[in-house]
Amino acid sequence: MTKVGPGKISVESAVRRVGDAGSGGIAVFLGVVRDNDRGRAVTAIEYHAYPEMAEAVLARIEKDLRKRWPLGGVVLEHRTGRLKVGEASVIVAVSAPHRAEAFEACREGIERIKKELPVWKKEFGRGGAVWKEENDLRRAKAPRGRRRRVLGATR
Amino acid sequence: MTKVGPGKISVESAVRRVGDAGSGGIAVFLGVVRDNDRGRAVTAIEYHAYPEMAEAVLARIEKDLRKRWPLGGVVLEHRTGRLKVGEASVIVAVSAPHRAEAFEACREGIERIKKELPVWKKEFGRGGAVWKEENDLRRAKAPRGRRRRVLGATR
Amino acid sequence: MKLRVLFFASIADAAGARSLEVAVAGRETVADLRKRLESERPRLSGKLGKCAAAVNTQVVDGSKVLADGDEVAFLPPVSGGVA
Amino acid sequence: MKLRVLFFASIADAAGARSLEVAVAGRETVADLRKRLESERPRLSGKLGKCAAAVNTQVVDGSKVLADGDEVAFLPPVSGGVA
Repeated sequence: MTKVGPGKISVESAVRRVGDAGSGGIAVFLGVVRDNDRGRAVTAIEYHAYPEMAEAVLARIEKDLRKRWPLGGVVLEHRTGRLKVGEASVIVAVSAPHRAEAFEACREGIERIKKELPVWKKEFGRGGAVWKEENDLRRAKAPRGRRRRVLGATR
Repeated sequence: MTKVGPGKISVESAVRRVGDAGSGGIAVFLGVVRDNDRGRAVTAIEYHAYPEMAEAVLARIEKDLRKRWPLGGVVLEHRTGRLKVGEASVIVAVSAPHRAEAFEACREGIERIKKELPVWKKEFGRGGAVWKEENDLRRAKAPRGRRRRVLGATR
Repeated sequence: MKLRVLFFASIADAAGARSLEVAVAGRETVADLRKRLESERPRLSGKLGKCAAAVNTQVVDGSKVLADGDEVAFLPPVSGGVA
Repeated sequence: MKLRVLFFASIADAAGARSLEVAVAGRETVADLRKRLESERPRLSGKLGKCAAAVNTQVVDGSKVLADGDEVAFLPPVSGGVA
């Protein structure tokens, strides 16, 4: 289950939705707005998305995680709009039969979101607002193409 | 914050309690009762603890995690009593400035609980109830002793 | 033929717009469009080269040939998720 | 001198009790107590050797000498947490 939008993130709801009778472990990661960015005071962050593409990217990440690990449920959500310190901007929740699988899939989920999701943040702090632009999407795409060629030219 | 007892585990409450203005990431692991154990149907699990010792062990684990990672908040809880399929038996929640630290500390927390916490489970399923006895506490103790000697004889 | 062009974050600020309708006369690639937009809008000059481009939500490279009705997004480096 | 002895899980079932008050005449180690309890309670025979022992919630080895008022717990392999 994936979502990109202004609604508040609920960890309770995410955990309920990934729950699955065959799963013994649930791993959750929440990204929350910090009061500083490498020492610079931060009072709020505004997240802007390209929503249609972001939904497609989250759906692809969910599909890839499910291919690699035997997951019960998957929740990937990114919030948009202006968030205060302490509010959650992103959640990755997965359930799996055993804890190792749950941890690995959860970690991979957040790493891929960070590299691939078309979402941008504007940090508000002393001295005004700055756009943080960090991960070039052209780099995120390259490894997948390369891997595919190695595995076989037919697909 | 640590707890061993019959109260229901609330992930919402755990996340709120580990929240910290300087932390950008919260990692949570929940252990939940599965409907099977290596293929054998399970309908419920009863968790029995040695409560005074379990509290002391959780407090020591929290202390060790805080020594190793720059954590904001830590919640370690294990539930006791009879749980149905889908109910959470254990939660580890930590907040940290960055995601890598949060994931590593959370993983270490659940591994140590599994090896060191004086809690026993009785599985109910087809063919009655069986105690699952898995990790010898004498093995859990040895590596700490050895490590201490290597680091210096004064402590 | 017509395209819809989308800008985000600092690029939307520089362009003064989040989206544009753009008419294309002949065969045009993403790289051609990038060049044309930069020359038409001096404040974008040098900036679109730092952006990935997506056509209809798929990241593409500069050689991609555009078709009528395409949605072309210029995507500066992303910063979603977490610290 | 007196000890409080605790049993858990399958060991409590075998002992038929979760706790006992035990009187000790002279110097006794954890290993001595283990042996004595096994010989007094045939259903525990061979079982306490599979248990770790804790004195006042600290895991100890068999050579630990017991003191008046100690709480001695016999702990079968644990199984908390998760699958």
